[in-house]
Amino acid sequence: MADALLSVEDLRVSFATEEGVVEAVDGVSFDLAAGEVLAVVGESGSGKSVTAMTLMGLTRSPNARFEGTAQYKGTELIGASEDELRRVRGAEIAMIFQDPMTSLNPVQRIGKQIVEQIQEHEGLPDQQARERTVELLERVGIPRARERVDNYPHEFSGGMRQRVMIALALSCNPSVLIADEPTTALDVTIQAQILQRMRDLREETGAAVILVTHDLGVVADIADRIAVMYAGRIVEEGTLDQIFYDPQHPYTWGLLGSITRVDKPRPARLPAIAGLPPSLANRPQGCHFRPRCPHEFSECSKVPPLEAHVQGNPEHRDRCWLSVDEKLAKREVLPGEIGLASKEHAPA
Amino acid sequence: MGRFIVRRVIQMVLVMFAVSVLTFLIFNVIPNSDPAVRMSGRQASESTIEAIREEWGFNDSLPQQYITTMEKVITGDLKSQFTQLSVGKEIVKGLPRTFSLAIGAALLWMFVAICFGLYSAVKAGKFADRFLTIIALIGISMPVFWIGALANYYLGFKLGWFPNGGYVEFTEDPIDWFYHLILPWTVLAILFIGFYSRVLRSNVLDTINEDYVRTARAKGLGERQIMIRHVLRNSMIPIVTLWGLDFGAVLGGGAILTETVFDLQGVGQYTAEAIGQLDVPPVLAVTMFSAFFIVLLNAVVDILYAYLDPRIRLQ
Amino acid sequence: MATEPLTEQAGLQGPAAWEQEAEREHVHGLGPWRLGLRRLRRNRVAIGFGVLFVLLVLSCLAAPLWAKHVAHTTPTENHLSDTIKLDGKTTNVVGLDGVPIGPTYQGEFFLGADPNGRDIMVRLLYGGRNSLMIGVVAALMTTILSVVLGVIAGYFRGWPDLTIRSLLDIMWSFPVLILGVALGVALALGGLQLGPITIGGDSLLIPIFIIGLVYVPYMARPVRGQVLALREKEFVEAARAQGAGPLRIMFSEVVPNLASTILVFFTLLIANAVLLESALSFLGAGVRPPNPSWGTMIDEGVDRIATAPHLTIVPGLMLVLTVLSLNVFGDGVRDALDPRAKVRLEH
Amino acid sequence: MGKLGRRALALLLAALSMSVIAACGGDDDSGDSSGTGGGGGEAKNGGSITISQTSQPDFMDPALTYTVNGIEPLWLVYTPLLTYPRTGDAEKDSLVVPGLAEDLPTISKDGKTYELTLRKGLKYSDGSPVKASDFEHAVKRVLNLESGGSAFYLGIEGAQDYIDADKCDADIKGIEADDKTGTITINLSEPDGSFSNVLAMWFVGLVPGDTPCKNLTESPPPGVGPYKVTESVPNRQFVLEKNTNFPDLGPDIPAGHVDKITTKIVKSAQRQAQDVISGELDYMQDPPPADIKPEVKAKYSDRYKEITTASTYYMFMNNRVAPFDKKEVRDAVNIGLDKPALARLFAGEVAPGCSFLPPGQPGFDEALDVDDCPWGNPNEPPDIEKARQMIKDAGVAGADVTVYGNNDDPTDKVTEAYADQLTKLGFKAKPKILDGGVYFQTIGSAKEAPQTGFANWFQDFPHPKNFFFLVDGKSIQPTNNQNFGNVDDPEITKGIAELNQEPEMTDEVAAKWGDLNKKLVERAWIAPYGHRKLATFFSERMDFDNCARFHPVYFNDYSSFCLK
Repeated sequence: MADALLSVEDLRVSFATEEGVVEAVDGVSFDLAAGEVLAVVGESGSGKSVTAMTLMGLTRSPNARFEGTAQYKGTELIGASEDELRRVRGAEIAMIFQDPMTSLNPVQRIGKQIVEQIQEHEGLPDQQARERTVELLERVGIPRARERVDNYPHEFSGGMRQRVMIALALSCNPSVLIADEPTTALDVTIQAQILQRMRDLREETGAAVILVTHDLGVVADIADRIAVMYAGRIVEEGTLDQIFYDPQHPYTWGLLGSITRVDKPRPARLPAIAGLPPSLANRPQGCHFRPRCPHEFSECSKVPPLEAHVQGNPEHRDRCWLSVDEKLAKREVLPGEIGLASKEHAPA
Repeated sequence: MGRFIVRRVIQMVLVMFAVSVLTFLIFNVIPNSDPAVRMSGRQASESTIEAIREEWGFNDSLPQQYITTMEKVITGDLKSQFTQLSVGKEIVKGLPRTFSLAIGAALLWMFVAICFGLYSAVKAGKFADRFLTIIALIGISMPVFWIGALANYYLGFKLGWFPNGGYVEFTEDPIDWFYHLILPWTVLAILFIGFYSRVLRSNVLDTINEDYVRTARAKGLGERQIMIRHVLRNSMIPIVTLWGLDFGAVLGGGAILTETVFDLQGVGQYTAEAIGQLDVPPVLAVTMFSAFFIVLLNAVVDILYAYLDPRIRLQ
Repeated sequence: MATEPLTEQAGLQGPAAWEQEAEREHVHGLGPWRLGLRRLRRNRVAIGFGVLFVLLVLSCLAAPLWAKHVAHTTPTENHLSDTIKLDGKTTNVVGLDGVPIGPTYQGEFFLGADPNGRDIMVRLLYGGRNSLMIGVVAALMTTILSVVLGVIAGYFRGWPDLTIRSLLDIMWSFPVLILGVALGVALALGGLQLGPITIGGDSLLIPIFIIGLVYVPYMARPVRGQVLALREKEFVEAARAQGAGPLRIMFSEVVPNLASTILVFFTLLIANAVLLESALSFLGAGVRPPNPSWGTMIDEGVDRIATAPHLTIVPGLMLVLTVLSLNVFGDGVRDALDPRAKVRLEH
Repeated sequence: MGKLGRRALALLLAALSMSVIAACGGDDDSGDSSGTGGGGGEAKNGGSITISQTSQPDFMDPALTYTVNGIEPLWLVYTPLLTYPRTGDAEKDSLVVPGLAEDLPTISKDGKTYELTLRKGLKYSDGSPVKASDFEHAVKRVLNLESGGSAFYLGIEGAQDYIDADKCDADIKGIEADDKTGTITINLSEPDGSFSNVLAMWFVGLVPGDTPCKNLTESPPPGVGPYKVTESVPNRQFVLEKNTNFPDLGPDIPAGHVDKITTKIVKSAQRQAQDVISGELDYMQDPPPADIKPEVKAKYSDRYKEITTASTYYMFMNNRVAPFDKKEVRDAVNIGLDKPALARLFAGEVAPGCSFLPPGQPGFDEALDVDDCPWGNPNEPPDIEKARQMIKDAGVAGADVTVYGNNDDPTDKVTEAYADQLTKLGFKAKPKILDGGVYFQTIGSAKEAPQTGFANWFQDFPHPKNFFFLVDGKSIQPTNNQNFGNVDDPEITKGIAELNQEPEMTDEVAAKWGDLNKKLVERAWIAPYGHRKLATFFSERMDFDNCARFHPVYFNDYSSFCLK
């Protein structure tokens, strides 16, 4: 896709640890178009956060090694110098972090933290930068922004702080916004508000968004496309509808199964994916999901390619050796079928 | 704020009371030696000794003696048993010296420790870091009086680069004052440099991994700005509090060894001599004075702390 | 005490900082020990200094062997009027103007003599025994007191905690060195009589007692913090649910989990106790003559620094090596076990 | 430096005082025997010098001071009725001469009444006139302030009543002074052969009659002397300046040479020696420490000398406590005591000897001290085997012995060496080192009952009485005992009592004191091992040859100091 805003190709990140070399990100590729919302979904340890951090050049361990490319508007991000990255960070690609409680400097006034970024990239005089900051805070829905701009982070609630983070991220009108689990640390009602706010802002600014989360439910009404990651690899990728209504990979089934749905009676026990994610250091050969997959067969000892399997949907790709029919059959006999829609809802 | 001050004053009084009682007990209960006999000289007659006992109140009960002594402390009337000089005046005389030693050393150790600690943290795991770590550990492993005596003799007397101890009043000759204090400052600072640079290094390393530093990086700030505005400032907070406490302790006569080795004749050396002579009043006064400074600096540190870290409010 | 609300919040002031860090600290089970050992083994520098410490201890323990078979003297025997043969020449051990002989690098007076004509090498080894003994026993005393106080305060909370914390706070505000020296001087004069027990003025127990007491607040507070965190852990809850009494919980559940903290503190405490001993001895409030210790030897040596610098330099170097080896090793142990407990002691 | 309470020599001599030197010992290493201004030149007048002391004088008040640090400067500020000449001739300088009195006292037959007359027209340094009654006031201050010197004046009739009255202006019955005629009459309750010496002590240097009865360290009163104190900041410095009102008291009591003497308190003796070497200080009151001395002797011998003082260093042996209750044991210790070894610990600053009376005291016998010493020549190694055998024969081998000593340098080392020597003689000896400030009081307590240990005495004045009270059976008391060994030889005790009655020190009396000394030594009541030497060390700019006058009673004489 030549018109992609951000194009990631075969990204690999590995860490040398005491237990040996760990491949945290193992050949991830995706494209992001302008204005699009891409959700990257997976359990913790699946490599989704590392991927997001790596794009910003924030994976700073001296033991890390990077391979592959990530082009932003033709600029290579992987291996770029600190100076090049600095120009991109905040200004072109901005990031919202998981924990708003710890992501703001506790001893600086929030206004100053935002002004700092504006001045870094745009060199505005103090007064103007401050005005912009107040506007931003108002835009993300902070009441009495003009007074609160001089408050310290601890004087805000969690949800308000995340709004501050969003204002901070948007302060230089970035083209790409990476949100790393932006709502995980917040309680449910606040989550909804924050997501709503992000959706509105995307409409207003037209920024592309990479939303990193472990919760498929969160992405249901904001994402355009979804990439499901497991143990460092993308195991399934497709549009929101494709993933939600026609999931191909057994791992995706599991994720979907763990969503509590309000439109169905609550089952006695929420189905969970059996077993634990593999330790990054000793992952199984072939399909990484193999040990936990109820449908494992001999073919699974080989690495499955990320390919389109569903007829007529070339952008819906997955890594599973099962044929489409087999998947269909097995998917339907899953107990409880929570999170899975029946076929008639599936798009043609 | 008002409540804070009241609490601190109560604490100060409590601690000073405890210190004074303990000091009083140490010298009046343990040694089994009669202070009147000590004071009377070698050839005194029994009547002279009895007169001294009467005059100084050694015949009173211990609690009564304590009360009498404390009355003298409060009215500034306390006298050394050994020299019969006013204890208050002697402390006041020693204070500028002790203060000169403390302030210079404190600034020195703070400055050097910041440089060492920051550099060590930035180079964590590299050769420079390991080298500085060993240097810091050597610093905290050296007895102050040993390195002081060696420096004083070799650098001061043998090579003549520095004065061989002693003190010159600042008002008399500021340059000579500075010159006389270089060695004592350095020697006193060595231990603290070792300790502070270790603490700062680990604080910086902790802070570098804080989420808000990642945020700062994500904002596109330069490495220098990040280090100074976000990392250093936050790592310094605990150091500043330690600094206040140590400064208080040194000011309150805690630099006994350095003062003695370099013959600075400050409060510490005065105390050392008084202890040797089992001279209760000066020791009593200095321990109280010292506790006073420690508690006072504690309070100052808390105020400073609240200023540096807005999450804290004085209660 | 009045400082509490502040320090609790800030968690960064004085010992309260470590207390809080310890509270935050992840509690190790058995696994981390093996991991720690492996990490420690990889830290060559720490292991090297650990070995050095063991060698220093062994050589000090071997003091009688050297004294008897090599130097043929005792640590207190004077040789004021003696002469020895040096390169075929007969030399006074102590000159007529009182200047003692320097290092001979032969069996007798290997490192020279002091003004009393005593063999420095022999005194150095015996002095090391005293210094190390005081260091280890004092550190042990501090550790036991701190653990007992910390566990009681942290486990029972309420008034025992309040009492113990107030006590520690007061100790914390004490001019420690001044009082230590005062106590040492006063006790040296008359000794101490505690009911039927009489401790002589020259007993090593006196410096041990002073040093052991002085460092208690530095260790008891972090221990208390850790116990506070531990008592909320599942395994303690479980033990409580099974009806275990507080004593059993404390000693079979809580204390073993403090092991890594205790180990790190103990190492560093020895180092600091040895240093403090030297400071007390230097001020005349530690080991009493003619017993040697490194501190008293430095003290005696400083008076002769111009004519016989080895009297000052040699015991000082031994002291630095010992303390350094303990500090480096302790540092390595801490890194390996990572219990973030920061030991900070004054001199 | 370093150790707490380690006062330098000056304070070590704490309760002491000074020396006479009649014949200057005889074994004076420095070769400079007289210390007089005999360098062939003239002493230059004028200029200021800076000197140093290790410790603050105990008091800067003549009635109170009792340490060298205070006496050395103050005896030049406060002249008593009687005094000692300052001529440089040691023999002459140890004889009492009239000071502010016109003449030596007229002593009544029974030796109890002393009559003196004040010189006419005397003025204090502040210009006010000196009155006869000022003498009584000076004595009152000594008694009222519980001075360490009050013991000397208790023999004056009514002195005890005066103390008991506890009022400064109460009357002392035994002193009558007439301001008009200047006559002063003193009545003693018992004759005291040393009372002229007592009248010459600095304690009773005259001060104005309105001087308050309190410690005046911070503002010393005016006096009559070659110098006056113009500044006194305790623990920092004090300044002596020439007293322009100093009257002419005759050629033997001269005025000073330099105009101003600033004395700095420098706690480190090493630093003082280094500063004298480098010229930052002109003179140090303490001898250079053992550490610096070899260098001083080697390089600066042209401005350094040592002189033996009238002092005795000895080991006391408590004959009321085992094992020293046996004479054979005390004999054995005297035989086995390694005196040359102990002298090394003083870095040669002790002249080995075995006489109790030191050189300079009437009755001193040089032969007894060295060549005819009954225990063997003190300059040679002892017969340890013989002593060991004697202790074995006495059946006390292996007995526990605690050896007392204090932490002044080098007393601690001496104590340790002595303990080791006793161990070599067959005892199990252990040193017990106490702080110098409490040492003598502790060993003077009957409760403590010390077995043996370090002791010394520097003369207060040149009269054997001043030494013999240390071994007088009558002076034994339960606390503050100065007779540490509880020596109570009936013959000696009786002899002391008789000789104390002698009003004049004739040759015959001196010989009788000498006999007592011999008996004391031969009967091994104590174990003397030598006499202390003191040193004079000047900076380069001082005129060492003409101006380093050493006084037998008061050591270095500041009034002789001059610049080149």
